[in-house]
Parts: sequence; structure tokens; C-alpha cells
Amino acid sequence: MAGSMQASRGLRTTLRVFTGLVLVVIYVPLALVLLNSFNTDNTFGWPPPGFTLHWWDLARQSTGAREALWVSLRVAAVATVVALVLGSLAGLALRRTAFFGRNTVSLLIILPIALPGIVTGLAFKNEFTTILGVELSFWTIVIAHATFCIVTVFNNVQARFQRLGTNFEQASMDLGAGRWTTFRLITFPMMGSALLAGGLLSFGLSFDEIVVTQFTADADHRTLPIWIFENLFRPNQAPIVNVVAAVLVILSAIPIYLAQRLSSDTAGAR
Amino acid sequence: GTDSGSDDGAKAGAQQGGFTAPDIPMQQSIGDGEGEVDILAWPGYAEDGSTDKSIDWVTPFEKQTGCQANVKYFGTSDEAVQLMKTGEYDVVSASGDATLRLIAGGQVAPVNTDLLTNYADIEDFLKGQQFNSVDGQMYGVPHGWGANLLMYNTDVVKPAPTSWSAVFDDASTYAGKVTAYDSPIYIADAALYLMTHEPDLGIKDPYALDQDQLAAAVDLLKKQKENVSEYWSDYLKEVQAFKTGDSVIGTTWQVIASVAEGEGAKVAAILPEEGSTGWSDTWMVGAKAAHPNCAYEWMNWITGPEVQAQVAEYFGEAPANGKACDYTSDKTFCDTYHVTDAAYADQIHYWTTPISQCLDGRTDVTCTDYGDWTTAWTEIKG
Amino acid sequence: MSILDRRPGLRVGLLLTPPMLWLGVAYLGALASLLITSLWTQNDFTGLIERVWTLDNFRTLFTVEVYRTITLRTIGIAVLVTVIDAVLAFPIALYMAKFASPRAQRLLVIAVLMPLWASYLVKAYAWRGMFSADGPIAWIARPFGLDTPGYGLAATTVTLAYLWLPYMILPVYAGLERVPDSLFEASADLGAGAGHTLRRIVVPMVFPAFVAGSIFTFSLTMGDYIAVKIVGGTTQMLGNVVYDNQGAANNLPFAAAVATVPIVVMLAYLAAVRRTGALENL
Amino acid sequence: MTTAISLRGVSKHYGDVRAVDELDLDIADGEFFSMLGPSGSGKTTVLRLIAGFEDPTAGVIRLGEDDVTRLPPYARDVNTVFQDYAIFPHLSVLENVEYGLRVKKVAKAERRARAAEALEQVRLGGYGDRRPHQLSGGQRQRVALARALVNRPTVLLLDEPLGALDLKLRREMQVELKQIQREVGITFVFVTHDQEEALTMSDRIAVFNEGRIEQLATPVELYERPATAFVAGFVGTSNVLRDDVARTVVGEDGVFMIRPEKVRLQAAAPAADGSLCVAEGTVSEVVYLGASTSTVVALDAGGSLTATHPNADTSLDDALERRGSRVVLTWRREHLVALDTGSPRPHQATPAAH
Amino acid sequence: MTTAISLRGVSKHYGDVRAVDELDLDIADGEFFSMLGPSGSGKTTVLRLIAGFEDPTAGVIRLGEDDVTRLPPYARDVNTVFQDYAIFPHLSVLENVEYGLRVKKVAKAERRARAAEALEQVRLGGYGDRRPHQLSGGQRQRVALARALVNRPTVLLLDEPLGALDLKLRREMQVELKQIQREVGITFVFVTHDQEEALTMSDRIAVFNEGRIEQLATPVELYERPATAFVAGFVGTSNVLRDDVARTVVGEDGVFMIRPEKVRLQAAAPAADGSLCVAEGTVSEVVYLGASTSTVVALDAGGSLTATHPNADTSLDDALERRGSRVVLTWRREHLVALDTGSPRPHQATPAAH
Ligand SMILES: Nc1ncnc2c1ncn2[C@@H]1O[C@H](COP(=O)(O)OP(=O)(O)OP(=O)(O)O)[C@@H](O)[C@H]1O
Ligand SMILES: Nc1ncnc2c1ncn2[C@@H]1O[C@H](COP(=O)(O)OP(=O)(O)OP(=O)(O)O)[C@@H](O)[C@H]1O
Ligand SMILES: [Mg+2]
Ligand SMILES: [Mg+2]
Repeated sequence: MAGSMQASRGLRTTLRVFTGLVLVVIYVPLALVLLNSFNTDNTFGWPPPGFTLHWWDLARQSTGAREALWVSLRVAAVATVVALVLGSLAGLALRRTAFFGRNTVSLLIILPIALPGIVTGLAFKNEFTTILGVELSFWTIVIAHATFCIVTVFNNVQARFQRLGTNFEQASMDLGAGRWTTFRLITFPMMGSALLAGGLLSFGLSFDEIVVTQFTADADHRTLPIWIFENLFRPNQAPIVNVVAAVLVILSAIPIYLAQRLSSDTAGAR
Repeated sequence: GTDSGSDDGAKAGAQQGGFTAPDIPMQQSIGDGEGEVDILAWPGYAEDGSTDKSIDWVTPFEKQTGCQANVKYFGTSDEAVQLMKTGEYDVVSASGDATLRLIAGGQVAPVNTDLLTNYADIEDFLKGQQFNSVDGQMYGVPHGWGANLLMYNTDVVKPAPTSWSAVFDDASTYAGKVTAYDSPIYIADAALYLMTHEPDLGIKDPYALDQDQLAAAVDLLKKQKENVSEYWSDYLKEVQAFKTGDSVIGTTWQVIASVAEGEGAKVAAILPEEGSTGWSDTWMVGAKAAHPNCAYEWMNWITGPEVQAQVAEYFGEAPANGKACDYTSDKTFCDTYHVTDAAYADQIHYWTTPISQCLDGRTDVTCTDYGDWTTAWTEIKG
Repeated sequence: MSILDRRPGLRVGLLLTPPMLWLGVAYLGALASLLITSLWTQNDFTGLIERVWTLDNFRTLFTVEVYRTITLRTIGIAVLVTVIDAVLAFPIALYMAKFASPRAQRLLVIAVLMPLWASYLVKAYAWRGMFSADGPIAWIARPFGLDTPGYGLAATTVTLAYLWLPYMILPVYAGLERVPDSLFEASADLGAGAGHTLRRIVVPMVFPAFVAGSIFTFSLTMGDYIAVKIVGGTTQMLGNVVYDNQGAANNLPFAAAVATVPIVVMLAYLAAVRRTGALENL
Repeated sequence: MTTAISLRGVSKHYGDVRAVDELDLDIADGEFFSMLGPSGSGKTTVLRLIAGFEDPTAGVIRLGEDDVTRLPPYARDVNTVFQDYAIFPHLSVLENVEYGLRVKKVAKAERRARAAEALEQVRLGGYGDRRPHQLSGGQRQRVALARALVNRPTVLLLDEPLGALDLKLRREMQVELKQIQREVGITFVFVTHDQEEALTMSDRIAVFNEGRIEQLATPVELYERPATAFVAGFVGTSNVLRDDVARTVVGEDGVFMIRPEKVRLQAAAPAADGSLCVAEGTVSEVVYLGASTSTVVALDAGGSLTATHPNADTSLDDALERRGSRVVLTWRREHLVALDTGSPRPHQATPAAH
Repeated sequence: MTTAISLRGVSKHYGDVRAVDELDLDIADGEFFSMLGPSGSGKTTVLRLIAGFEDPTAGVIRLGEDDVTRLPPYARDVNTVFQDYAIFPHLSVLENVEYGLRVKKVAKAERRARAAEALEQVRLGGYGDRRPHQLSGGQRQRVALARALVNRPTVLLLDEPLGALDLKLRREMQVELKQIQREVGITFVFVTHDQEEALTMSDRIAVFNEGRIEQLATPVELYERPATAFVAGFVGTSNVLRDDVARTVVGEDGVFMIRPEKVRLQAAAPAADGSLCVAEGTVSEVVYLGASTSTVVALDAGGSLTATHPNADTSLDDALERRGSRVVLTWRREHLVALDTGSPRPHQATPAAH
């Protein structure tokens, strides 16, 4: 791979410089966030009049942030589990079998991510409150999140199946294993890393979601993005938000790294 | 809380006097606490230390009264009304656009102010208002209020403005540096301005506009827009804009002015001569309250001077209880917020949701409702 | 067991039932109810929705000019954001996929993905700082006699392009990785310089990946209402109209009617790109 | 000799494609049976039908005495070595080999022992702990073999197991495979498209064409007495004489085949002899093949014939200089094979130069 | 004869791996030049160096008179047929073939005409509008060829172009390729690991081993007079005699090679003759190969020898019955090749049975 375009050194240099520049542009605002988490100024005055660990201390003590984090983690975890189950079922069903309506099914799976969040959010809110008369709750967030997370799992599973083919399962059955044993000993373990990668992506997607969440969350269940949203609009809370954001960015490297390692074949899949 | 809350939602059922309140019995005495109380509140009105450890007036309440407080926050006035209909809540912090609906709908009971030891200390200009009483009977206890002020950059804006004309007819002086509140309810600010400057339009109440009046306000705002740098909707955005100089003049809340000033921005906030729009919130007791005694305990607690001082300073509004001024950490707080200034308060037209039935009592025309205002606001922004 | 062996159709059916129930009932149901609601009306007096069929909401949507303006503006911004992201993403993705060492490749993917986890709001506010009158952009531009564009369309476009850039880079990167190196070599071998190879071979081959990325950038922009509030100055987009009507005005039916616009736009877009095979590249 | 596998009237249609077309086939116990044929002729499909991965459209499949037509793969006492080996990548070599026993709930100690033994058999003792990706192609192929053999199936199906290997390794594996089959003594059904491979390894060979068996015979029969032009063209190189050429050279109407190695190259016509066929022509091409040299002669009667002779005596070949010279070709009439032209088939061989 | 390509002291190192090691090589204009060698021996690397996809670590590469060492691929008058063909999947067959001309801004009418002509040349006239995925492997290979030929390069590089094809198609393509080369008359540099392919097609062959050329010769020389044991083992099948066996049978110390087709199988020892080598043994294996039969004989002196003889006279072979019988092997002493053992190399051939 590397060196495949050995000869075009000029191009290589140009691309490298360009990539570097864009990465700088990507990270300057993030660096600003990190810097502002130490800024003594409440509203990120520039240049910072002074530096302080005060906000980090406050953030550490903020039970609100912790509760919101806990809600976010729970929502993301449950939504991911649902997405894992539904996404891999759909993936299992749709591989190789060419049946009428296959396109419709995959369109349906893609739709929640292809339609803007505000549409998905509003649609769910309307369904829950206007049509069904259900109160918004933890579960309404989970349902909405799981819906748009299915596609990440589905895509990862599909990509894996495409690469593996069906030979391994046939080999297993040939060796005397029934359908369930084959699934348990062969299909599932081989899907494993794809599921993990899809799950991690789906977890991340849910974790940072704000639009759909705004529509489907009740006041008792504030996810971290909602907490951030509210606190940005509260006086004197904005720097704590920066602390939280900085921590999130740094922590996010871990799951991303894992997902990357586990699914080098499906790296692009969201 | 009320800042963005009171412009929410619904069209209150009828105007004062336009309906008879359902006959709901009023509590006559406070008995033993039931051990818990279900509170429905704007975020920020019942802090238990979870946002900031030092911001906590719920835990002391529990300790003192033995009433375990179950707080549920709501996001819009509608949500509050809907949740109150379930009958599961004992007490609610309602804004001007929810109170009448709750009263008319029989969701709240009249409040026996004799049982509330702090009631006497509540500023008189907040008592017996059209949005918290019926025929002189209080349906709640006032919590706090605030005005939408005019803020300007003292370095740039000279001479100091005294009128809203600085952001309307004279806005072009600061073209591209004017800011305004990003909500349809801001149309009332324009109406208020027209009330004084275009008397021919016959605007009596900035929340009761007929088609022509609304059109006039919309025109005014469209002209203003040419000079607007941005519309603001949250503290952070406006404080930043005034500090950087992106905005130099526009509507504000006292708390924003204070924060900006505290961070070294050269700003001042005034209540212009035309008066202003603003908000006022009230605690009300549920008609089917399961824990009425604890509910009264809570109302008493939340209107106490010390707690009032805490809430007001945290939230950034004027406390209803003037005695709170003795307890604020910032000794100038009450002056800044004109807590006991009845004349000041009189100039405020509290946010009410416009409905098609004219709130100013006209019956010969249909007024524009909040839906019309939203459409108009969309059109103004273009 | 054995009936499943004999009847693959049944097997597929059983596997598909749970996800299709979920998506069909929960999601399609929600969309359908959104459409239904858009045909209802809201009672001014009680603020409640009245289940009376009417086309009023759509009539308003189509006759009041401002909605057309906003729709066109939103689509325009979405197109612009998509083009900017595609232009920025291609060289980076190309470098990642074909020039970087495997190690650098992995690091770059992480570097591109990480910002996705920093809260959307926090990043939008960071850009607010960038565009401010005394912010970094003004600071850089001033020596050249220029100034920050300030808050408005330009700032909104740039901020959205920034926010969604990773969603474009990743599919394009994956698409490029799938192009065998030998095709690059074959093109060079046949006398084509780098530019020609990129234009005639690489770009056409990863086009489906661009389309896949554009589904994200386009859809995310079509629905945005937060970033535009933060850096948009006086600008408003379709998302704001939906949000304002469902929230403050409590006019859910009209909000639902407005929400059908992005649905129609996205469905049309999906239909148009279906044949490129982009949907398998998501 | 008992029958290990028997197919009766077996067909498999995919839509319009008749992958397998009313096939009757009996494979004997312990036989090394090969299926040979061009791509798409249905070899893999037959294998998959026997293994149970596909249901026949019509017909009956028996293993020994039992009708297994409707049994799923895991209920058939047959194992397969896949073309791409299908080694489970997440299991070690030993775990791969154990797999069949584990599934059948054989006790751990026993299955360990049997797996180790199977690995010995394929000369991979000591490789048990490796991961599949650490193995070379040839080693993987042997793991696949061990994994199948450890179950002691009555029949082993092998689908082009050597297709992915390079020539040298392939030759080595051919020898090993044949040796293992002799040792374990079970029936091998072997698919290949390489005729040389089929000839060297098999007891019997079925040549497939378009879902049917064109000829079923021992290697020697197949090579020496191909039944049809198709078989003659597919197995070994052959010279086919037809029409005018046949009439002139052979003296009879019909289609005839003569193998290049049976043709002698002479400078002058020999004495007339009824048992010899004679054809004159000009050398048009001489191809050095290492062990042998092929000479392509343009016949005066039309068409061309190839004669191959071993480079047994000439150390540095002078044959190249013969290009363009006049020669006489002779062969024994008894080596001439009359071909059954049958109904015309699309893949029919044309007179091949080489 | 002018030189088309010349390499002087060319090396290519990847980290510690010396893929190509100080290579000197001259390829003549119009030559069909093959590179043969085991996997990893550096064949592809040499090709890529010539094409310009890699920069040499050291050395100079000339095309004709020009030093091209530092030129990018698109500036070299050389075209490549890739092992995986590298057909652009989004272009039609005609557009693929046109590509090089289009890049060089040849006018549309002319490039259409030339592309069509090139397609005719590879027998794909009328396929211009097809998409690559509608072609079979062999057809794709020919598109790749046409795409390269249309540019009329001075040199055409082909990296195992037939590696992916099945045996029959491969044979056909070998003939076609050779024919096309003769027609267009340009230099072909051809990489393969199939020795038979190299022998039949090439003017000269370089046998690679570990980044160096082990022997460079014509096919006949290479086969008949391999310079080293490595070459003897890699090209053709060979019997290698060494140590005790060599001493007993040949009567000399050293390592000797005799090709199986040079070995005669006799029932009794012939009259003593200085020009003949004689070895006695027992037939251990008889393998029918169709055109020939191989007999493996376990020598009394140790080791085994293979003798191959054509099935020229025996129509139905009776050789199989000879297994276990005593035989005498003879061959001419002049056919014996003394091998240069050189320094021991890992890939050294061992006495091969077959
Ligand atoms: N699942 C399928 N769907 C449709 N057609 C199929 C399927 N499997 C095989 N075929 C068709 O059946 C015919 C026989 O295929 P089969 O795989 O048995 O051939 P083969 O002899 O094994 O060929 P090869 O040597 O290329 O492996 C072919 O025409 C093929 O296209
Ligand atoms: N890009 C590279 N990086 C590191 N090592 C390489 C690279 N390319 C080739 N090599 C090494 O160089 C040596 C020669 O490789 P090359 O591809 O030239 O062999 P080859 O003779 O073409 O083999 P094959 O017949 O398998 O194609 C091998 O050891 C290979 O691993
Ligand atoms: Mg097959
Ligand atoms: Mg190679």
C-alpha cells in the first residue's frame, strides 16, 4: 500500500502538507476548547486573562454532569444492545439471499440516518406524545437512538459477511455441526469483531446525539449533550462544559482505536 | 426558566373575568407533613446541589421539614400544564402563560396565604395580579420576576440611550452591531415601542395585536433586521458578543448585563422610558395534591428570604420577597434588580401568550395568536 | 431445525421479522404519523391538536414566500457544505489510503474520528470564537486589509462543513482503499501523470463513496438548527422553522408539514443516487 | 465391490441453467474418483449435492444403502475439503481439526489424540498450536484434509484442492494426497480441471460437459480411447482428423483422433504397410518442451498435425533447423481412435495444433 | 542486435530484504525474454524497476540508449500487463484500450481506429462496448494486452499474465501471446513461475533465486545444461545423483543430474559400454501420465531414479504390472550433467522422485 505511487513525489508532498493543514484546522478549535477549560474568564475571553484549575475541580464535583454522563452511558449501552441484535439479524438475513424487496429493506435501515435528525426526532416525539399519548422517558430516548444505530451494526456485519462468504458455515455443517452449533461456534465468533466495531460506532453515535435526544428526552433524563446544551446557556457554567468536552475528546481515542483495530476492513463504515 | 419559558405554548383559556374559576376548596391549616412532596419546577428553581455543590436549597428543606422532595423539571409551560393534569404533583412553578390555564382547568387550588408565614414579605406589586389571582383570591405565591432591558456598550454608544428607539428607529447608527432576542415573543417589544411612538395604531397591550398592529410591528422589526448582527437566545452568546464588540446594543436580561460587566465588558443596562417586557413566576398548589401539607411547607420554604436570595442570585432575577435583600451575597444585588421598586415593576408588561381573543378586552376584532407571531417571526428573519 | 434447512425463505423471514417490526412499526409509524399530523390542525384556544383533516399547513408552506426562500437557502447551504467537504476530504483520504504508512494510516483515522466525540455544541461555540470581530480569523485577515465575514451565511457554511467533514472523509477513505494500487500503476504506466490519473481513474471510481459521504453532509445540514443559531447571525434554516413551530408555538401540525420538505428532498436524493451503489458504501 | 455413492436421475437447475442434468453415477468404496471438465460444467454442483449443500431439483442420492437426498449436510457421513480450504480463522490448527469431533461431543482426551494423529497423517505433527494465518498454502490444504479425515467419513469430497497452489507445490501435494488416500483407504471424490492431475491420481475419471458425463473411464481408457471429440480435446493434446483430411489420410469417412506421441516423423515414406497411416507435409513449427519436442506439420492434405517425440537421444536439439523441411508422418492404424461425434456441442474440439 | 533494456548493478532493498541484489542484465530488441524463479525471488521487483514503479537502491537502468533510472513510469516508453490485469472497471473495453492514447492527446478518430485495431490483434474485435465485468479471465487478459500494445511501446512487461487462467485456456493464451509477439515484433519481458511456460515461449530465460540470476540461457541450454542444482531442480523434473550413489553409479565424486526421459528401462544389463551408465533396482511406482509413463525405481545403490518413456507404441499400457519387478536403468554418459553445487543455498533441490 505505502509507496504505491512512489513516482509522484510532488503529489505526495502536496497531499501531506494539505492533510497537515486540514488537521490543524480541525484541531485548532478543539485546542481552544481545551485551553478554555483552564481559562479564568467565564465566557472564554481571548486572550485568556489567566489560567485556573477551578473548572476542572468544579467539573469533578458536578453531580449533574455525572448524572448526565450516567444517563448517556445507559442510553448508549441499551440502544447499542438493541442495535446489535436488530442490526445483526438484518445482516444475517440480507446476506446472499436475493429476495424481492431486499432493496426496500436496506433502504429502510439506512433511512433513519439519511433523514435529518430533526425529522427523526420530531417524528418520534409526535408519535409518542400526539399519537400514542406516551410520556417521554428514558425508553423513548433509547427507542429513537436504537433506530438510527441499527445501520452501523448492519453495515459492519454486512461487510464482514461479504468478506467471509458462506464457506465457513458450510464447512462447519459438513463437519456435523447443526445450524445453532454452527452459529455459536463459527458464525458468531467470526462476526465478533465486526459486532464490536459496529457496537462501538453505534455507542459513539448515540453518546454524542443531541438533536433527536432533544425531542425524545424528558426533563428527568438529561443526556450529557443535553446537559452541555443547558449549561452553555447558564451563566458561569460554560467553562465546565469545556472540561467535559476536553475529557470526552481524549477518552474517545480509546474506543475509536479499538474499533479501528477490529474492523480495518470496515473502517469507513459509520 | 421563565426567560424562555413564558413565551412558550399555549393560549391561556380565557382572560381574567372572562371565566369563573372552578370551585376548589382551599386548605385551612397545615397539618403534619406527609413525608414527601412532588415538585414540578423550572430547571434552576429547585436546585439540590447536583449542578454545583454549593447551589442547594432542597436538601436543607428536606432536613428541616422531613418532606422528601421529588423534583421533576419541565421544559415548556405546556409540559407543565400537561403534567399537572395527571394530578401527580403537589406544587408547580408556573409562568404567566400557564397560570390561567391551570386555574381555569381546575388543576390548581386557591392558596390560603394566611398559612404562609413569608407571604407578608412578598412585594405588594406582585400580589393580586391578573395572572395569579381571581377576584382577589390568590391562586399562588409569587416567586420572582425580571425585565427585558436595553444593554449597550458604554464606549461605543454615546450619548447613553434612554429609549428603545436606539434599537428601532435609530438602529442604523449602530448598523451591524444591534442584537435582539431570538423569539417570536420579541414582537411584543416592537409593539411596546409602537404603543408610545405610533399611538394611531391603538395598541393597548403589546400581547393583544390585531392584524394591522402585528403588520406594523413586523415592518418595524424587518427594518431593524437590516442593522442586526445576530439574534441571541442564550446568556453565553450575548455576553460573548458584547465582550468582543460583535454587538454593542440590544435587549438583555439583568443577569447578562451583570455577568458581562463582571468580566470587564464596558456595558450598562437600562429600563428605557417606554417601559419593557418581562416575566413573573408563581408557585401553585395542585388541586388533587396528595401531599398538601408538604406542598405548603415547600411554598413557605421557597419564599423565605434566605432561599429567595439564593434562588434569585443563582437564576438572575428579582426575588418576590424583598427581605431576601438582606441575604444576598452581592449587597448591590437588590438595587441592580430593583427588587422593591414598585414603580420600576409597574413599567413591565409581563410575557403572556397572545391568543386570538384580544387580551386588551377588544371584541370587535380578532387578535393574532402565537402561531401567527411565529410565522411573522420566521418572515422577519427571512 | 430441518424445516429451516428446507425453507431458506422462512429463515430469512424469521431473521428479518424483529428488525422490520422495529423499523416498520416504530420508525415508519413515526414518519407516517408525522405525515398524518401535518394534515391535522392545532386549536388556538386549547393549544391541543385537533384531528380534523386539512391541507392548510401545506397551503401555508407553499404560498408564503419566506418558506420557499428558506428551503432554497437550506438546500443551497447543504450543497455548498457537501462540495466543500468533498473537496477537502479527497486529498486527505487519498493521502491516508494510498500514501501513509499503515501506522500513520491508523493514527490518521483516529485523528479524523476523534473530533466527532467532542460535543457538537462545544465545537460550534469554538467556531463562534473564530468568527468573532476580534477572533483569530479577523486577526489573520486584517493584515491583508480583510475582515472576518462575521456571523451569517458564510460562518454557518464553514462551521457546518467543519462539523461534518469526518463524515465525508471516512467513506471516501474506505472507497479509495478498495481501489487496487495496480490501477494507479496501470494509469501511470500508460503515460498518465498524477493529475490525469486522479481525474480519469480515481475520482470516477470512488464516486459512490463521495455520494455516500454526501448523504451524511447533506442530510445533517438539511436538519441543522443549532449551529446556525450559534454562528448564523440573523440567518435561519429549515430546521429552525421546524424547531420553532414545534417548540414555542406548539404548532406540531405545521412543524410536521415543514419537516416533510427535508424528507422529500432526502428521498429524492436517495432515489437519484441509488444506482451509483452508494447506499452500500455508507 | 460395494457402492459408496450412487446418484440416480439427479438434476439441479438454477432458473434456466441446468447445472446438473439427469445424472446417474456410482462410485465404489475406496475408489479415487475424479471429476474433470471445463469451468461451469457442473462438477462443483455435483459435489455440493453429495455433501448436502444443495437440494437436487430431481433424483435420488444414496450414501451406501441410505437415501440421503433430503438430509442436511451435518447428517451425512461425508466430509469436504473446500477449494479455499475454509479453515476457521479464529481457531488454532488443532482446534480446527478437532472441530468435527467436538461437535459430535467426543470426549476431550480422545479428540485431542485423534486430532494429533490426523495431523501426523498429513505430516503436520507439531503444528497444532499455530494459527491458520501462519501457514503456507500447502500447509493449509493439509489442515483442511486432516480436519476432514479425523471424522473418518465414508467419503471425502475434494473440490479443486490444489487449484490455488503453484506448479511445484501442486506436484508434491498430488503425490502426498494419493499416498494418504491409499493409507486411509476411504473413497475420494476429487474435482479438478487439470487433466494431468486427474490422469496421474485417479482410479476412474468422469469427464463433465454441460451438466452431463461425457465419458466415465479409467485414465488409460480415457486417454487412449476417448469416446467423443470433446473428451479427446479436453484430455491430453490430440490431433483430430475429419472430412477430406480423414478421407485422404485414413481412407475412411468419419472423425479420427491420433495422439501426438504416437506419430513418427520420418524423412522418407516407409514401405507400404496396411497397418500404417502415412501423411506428408511441411514442418511449420517446432516447439521445445524440455523433456520433449513438438513438431507441427502442415499436411499436404490440409490441416495440420502435431508429432511429439522425447528428447531422449539428442542432447542439444537440432530439431529447430527442421522448420520448413518436408517430412513424412506415420502412425499405426491401431492407434487411431474413431470418435463419436454425437450431436454437435458448442465446446466441441477443433483440430488443435498443439 | 541492439539492446532494449540494460540493468547495471541494480539493487533493491526493502529494509533488510534484498529483493534484487546487484543485477546485471541485457535484454535484446525484439526478444521474448522470460524470468523464472520461485516465489519471492525478485522477478516482480525487477519488472517494477524497469517500469518505474520502484526506485532502485543502487544501479542504473537504461532503455535503449537512455538512462531512465530516475524517470517516473509515465515518462518511460514501456508498458505493463499486470498480473491482475488492472483493467479500469468504470471504463468500457474500448475506453480502456484507448486510455494511453487519450492521455497522450491523440485525436479521437485516430485513437478509435488504433484501439479497434489493437482489439482485433488480440481477437477481441466487437468487444469494445463491453464492460470489464462482462469478460472472462482470458478475455480480460487480452484487453490488458491490447491496452499495452496500442501504445506501441519498445518494451512490454508481463507479470505472470497467465497465472490466473486454467490449464486449457492457459495453453491457448500461450500460443496466442507468442504469435502476437512475433507479429508486432516488440520486446517482451515475461515473468512466470511455470517452467513449462517459460520453456515453450522464450528466446532466453533468466532463472532467479534470492534476488540474483542463477542462470541465463536459451530454453534448450537451460534444460539440457543446467548450471546449478537449483536450476536443475527448478526447470523440468530431474534426477540428481550425489555422494555414494554418484560414486557407485557414475563412478565419480560430484553431483550429477540426468533427465528422466534420457533414462532407459531394460530387463537385463546391456553389454558393457564406457559410454553408458548402468544402475539396477526395483520398480517402486508406475505413474500413467497419458502421453508418457513415469517409472520410479528404487536403486540398489540407494535413492531412487525416475525414468519416463512415451506411450508411443503401447496402446493400453501394461507398465503397471511391472511394479515390484527388477529392472536395469541405463543412460548415455554424455547426457549426465555435472552440477555446480556452489555455496549451499536453501532452495537446493534434493533427489526428486517425480
Ligand atoms: N447458485 C447458483 N445460482 C445460479 N447458477 C449457478 C449457481 N451455482 C452454479 N451455477 C451455474 O451452474 C453451472 C455449473 O456450475 P459449477 O460451479 O458446478 O461448475 P464447475 O464445473 O464447478 O466449474 P468451475 O470449474 O468453474 O468451478 C454454471 O453454469 C454456473 O453458472
Ligand atoms: N513493498 C515491499 N516491501 C517489503 N518487501 C517487499 C516489497 N515488495 C517485495 N518485497 C520482498 O522482496 C522479495 C522479492 O519479491 P518479488 O515480489 O519481486 O518476488 P517474485 O519473484 O515476484 O515472487 P512471486 O512469484 O511470489 O510473485 C520478497 O521477499 C518480498 O517479500
Ligand atoms: Mg467448481
Ligand atoms: Mg511476483
